[in-house]
Amino acid sequence: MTRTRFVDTAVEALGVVPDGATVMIGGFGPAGQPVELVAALLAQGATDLVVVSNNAGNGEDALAHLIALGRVRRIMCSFPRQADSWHFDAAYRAGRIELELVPQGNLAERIRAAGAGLGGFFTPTGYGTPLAEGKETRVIGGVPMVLETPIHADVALIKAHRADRAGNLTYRRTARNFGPVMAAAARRTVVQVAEVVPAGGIDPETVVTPGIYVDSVVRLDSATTIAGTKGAVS
Amino acid sequence: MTRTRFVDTAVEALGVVPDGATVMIGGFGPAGQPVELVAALLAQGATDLVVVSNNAGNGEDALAHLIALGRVRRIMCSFPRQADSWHFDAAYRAGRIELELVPQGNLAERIRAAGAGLGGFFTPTGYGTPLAEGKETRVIGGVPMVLETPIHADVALIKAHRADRAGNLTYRRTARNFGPVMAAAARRTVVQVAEVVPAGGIDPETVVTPGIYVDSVVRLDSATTIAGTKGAVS
Amino acid sequence: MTLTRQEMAARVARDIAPGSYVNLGIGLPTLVGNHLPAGSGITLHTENGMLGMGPAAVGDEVDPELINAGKVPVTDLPGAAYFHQADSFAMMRGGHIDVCVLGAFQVSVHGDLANWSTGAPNAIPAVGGAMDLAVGARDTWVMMTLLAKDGTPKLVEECTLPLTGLGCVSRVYSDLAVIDVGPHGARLLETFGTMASQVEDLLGLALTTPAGLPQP
Amino acid sequence: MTLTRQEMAARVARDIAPGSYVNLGIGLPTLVGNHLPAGSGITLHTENGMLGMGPAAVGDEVDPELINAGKVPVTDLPGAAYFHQADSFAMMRGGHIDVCVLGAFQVSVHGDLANWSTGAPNAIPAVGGAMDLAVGARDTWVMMTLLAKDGTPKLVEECTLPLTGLGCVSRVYSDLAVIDVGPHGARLLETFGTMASQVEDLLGLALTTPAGLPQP
Repeated sequence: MTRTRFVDTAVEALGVVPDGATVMIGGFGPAGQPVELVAALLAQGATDLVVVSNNAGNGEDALAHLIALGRVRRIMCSFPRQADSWHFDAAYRAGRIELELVPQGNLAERIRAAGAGLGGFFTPTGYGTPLAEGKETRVIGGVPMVLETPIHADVALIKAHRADRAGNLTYRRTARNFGPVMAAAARRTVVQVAEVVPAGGIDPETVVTPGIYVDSVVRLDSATTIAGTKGAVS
Repeated sequence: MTRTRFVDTAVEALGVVPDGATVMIGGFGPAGQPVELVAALLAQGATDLVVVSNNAGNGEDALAHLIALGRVRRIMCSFPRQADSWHFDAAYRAGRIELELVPQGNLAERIRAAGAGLGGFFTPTGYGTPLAEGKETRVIGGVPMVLETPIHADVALIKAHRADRAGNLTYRRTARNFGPVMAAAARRTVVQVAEVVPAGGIDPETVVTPGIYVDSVVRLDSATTIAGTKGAVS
Repeated sequence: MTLTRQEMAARVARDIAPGSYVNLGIGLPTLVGNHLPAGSGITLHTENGMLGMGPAAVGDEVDPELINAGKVPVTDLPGAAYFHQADSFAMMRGGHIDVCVLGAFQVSVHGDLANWSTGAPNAIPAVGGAMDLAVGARDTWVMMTLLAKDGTPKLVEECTLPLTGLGCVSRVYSDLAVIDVGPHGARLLETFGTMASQVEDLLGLALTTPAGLPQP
Repeated sequence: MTLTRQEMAARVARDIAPGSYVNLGIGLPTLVGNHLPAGSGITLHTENGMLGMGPAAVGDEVDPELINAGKVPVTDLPGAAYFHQADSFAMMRGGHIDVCVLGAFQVSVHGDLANWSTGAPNAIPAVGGAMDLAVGARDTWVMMTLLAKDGTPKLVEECTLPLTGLGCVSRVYSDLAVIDVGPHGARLLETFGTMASQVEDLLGLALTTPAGLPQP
């Protein structure tokens, strides 16, 4: 039908990510983390990566390992520090990873701006704080604002809940988080889902990410487990 | 439950619109036109209005009459000229109405920016054309862009399909058009729907406009007619 | 023979890759929809808020809440999706649509487009989504007769009518020829029922004409 | 008596108007949720993407895909809605949330807020949604003990820690007092188990103290 490819494994879905690529990774905490796709990226071998993600790895997950192995040159995220972010913490303290700390709403809006073909936007968030240092500012309607720029990516790794054969996606609950904006901001979007249905199997009124933003889809049993049985995620 | 008021008539839903108010009116062609709410505005009497709407009235509809009566000082829209826009055409030729012509995507994005609390954005649309004359420009990533500003409103008049008692809305097909962005950009949002269901009667995954953006709702049989029986709109 | 409107539409359709996402402008470009091969997996976008637009609605299919950008009742196909105006134009502006086919009053050899205003002093202006469509798609093609009804060329050195966008058009499909336009000027790709030199004469322009171009 | 954490939460809850849309920050402010009266029609927003958040999930309710901004499993109430991050922060930044209650390291008498970084040289930075929440809501309130564990005042003339936002806080709810802050400086509204002069002494600040303020 459309261009979206449906494949059998996370490795096939991921395809080749070149060294130096910018990779967006969906998820907020455990919700919406494309665990198996990030594991495929770990296996695939790309290095010198720029990662855009709300967090910077938890415990021994694949993103944490990518960082521990020195394969992430730079990370843009809002909340790297967590109780179990020891691999990021160590890399950061050793100066082995660059961090661009971005307020969460600016992160989401900058990613959206990329997908929407905008060149930047003025936002009140962050004005007067260390995170706006060196950025262009102006007062608009009496409110001081900061100019923020779009964040594009080469590849986005997303976890959704259901895909139809046209590539349309729906999500589950707060696992939606960064998926829809990242899917639109990347040149290539790779999605893991729990369920695949025929084209038309998703009510067109309820599509969250239209198939135009989706390049490859893999259905994963683990995703089914995560979505279907409660408490299955560590 | 929440603050959204459910009332019995379009007039009650509309409430008082002061002279000089900026009023957004949803709809693209016949789809999503809040016909009865605009009629209530006509009856209510406000004048010196600024109207933000994709079109500028059709035939003898209420918006056309507002314009014919000289009650619209200024209109911001993308497509005023239509086969049956004679009231607008006459007012415009006579210099009785100011027109700010805005490319449709810029109109939508400027309305979204208002709802999202942004101060403006750079867009490639319109660069080098008469509609960008006098606007700030800059080249971003090799692409010349224009700075566009948010469009706020005092009141938005929207037609949706279904509301739950928490004020959440869904739309029907291409009648969704400007509803979601206008609902967020106005200080007060007034909605006509074909159907009202209890809170929880809309799957939370499928809500298009959350109730936080909805101030008053009226269920109208005519809306039911428009949505339910085909071809009922002139 | 020069091409009819339907033949022009078929010629455009032939160049759209299977699986493409396509927006067809109001008027002449709408005809392209009739010539997309079944099973091509081409998905139509309409900027008033949907992907997966089907053919014009007939009879009982007509629903005033399901229309295209020209306000004509249409249908939706399995796998369709609805979205609001900001999302729809984000999709367009963000470069996600592969091909947009537009009508035009004038196109310049550099790819400038004029298709929203005749510039008549007493005209009521209306732009709609024209400017967004012109700059948004990966490829913006124009489909038009090469000459206006009064015989004036519509492919010109510089547009004289109010612009829709600068350097946004990459190719012109016309009744007489297919011509690439852009930073390096106009390049003739194909002619219909006429010779390259005749096209140049009609336009009053010198066109790059590849050696291998078939002549009638 | 000075207020306990739960009493502070109850005091904040009392000032939230029925029907309000509210975001409760991670930590102390989360307790406010326990004190919202049934039938108040107050709707909770969590910036990771929902309105209509219910209480923490217990037992079988736990779903790793339904969490709050503190990554704690929660529930949803009838009338809830899910949305993505850009829409969620548009809702916050656009001034649609009536009240946001945040914790703080320092608040200045002008309403400046410092709540994301202790400024320790070796600390791993993390900001999350703090800066967006601080500037977005119609009213941003801070809920904190008035003194740090080492006895230093947390309401100060000028913040010394890295800022979260400028002039964004309108009121501070603490264990010892409720104090308005803003362009005209700090104004004492209410004290708990202490006198106005004692609060001033502890803070080393002169506070505007309305004549009618009840003294213990």
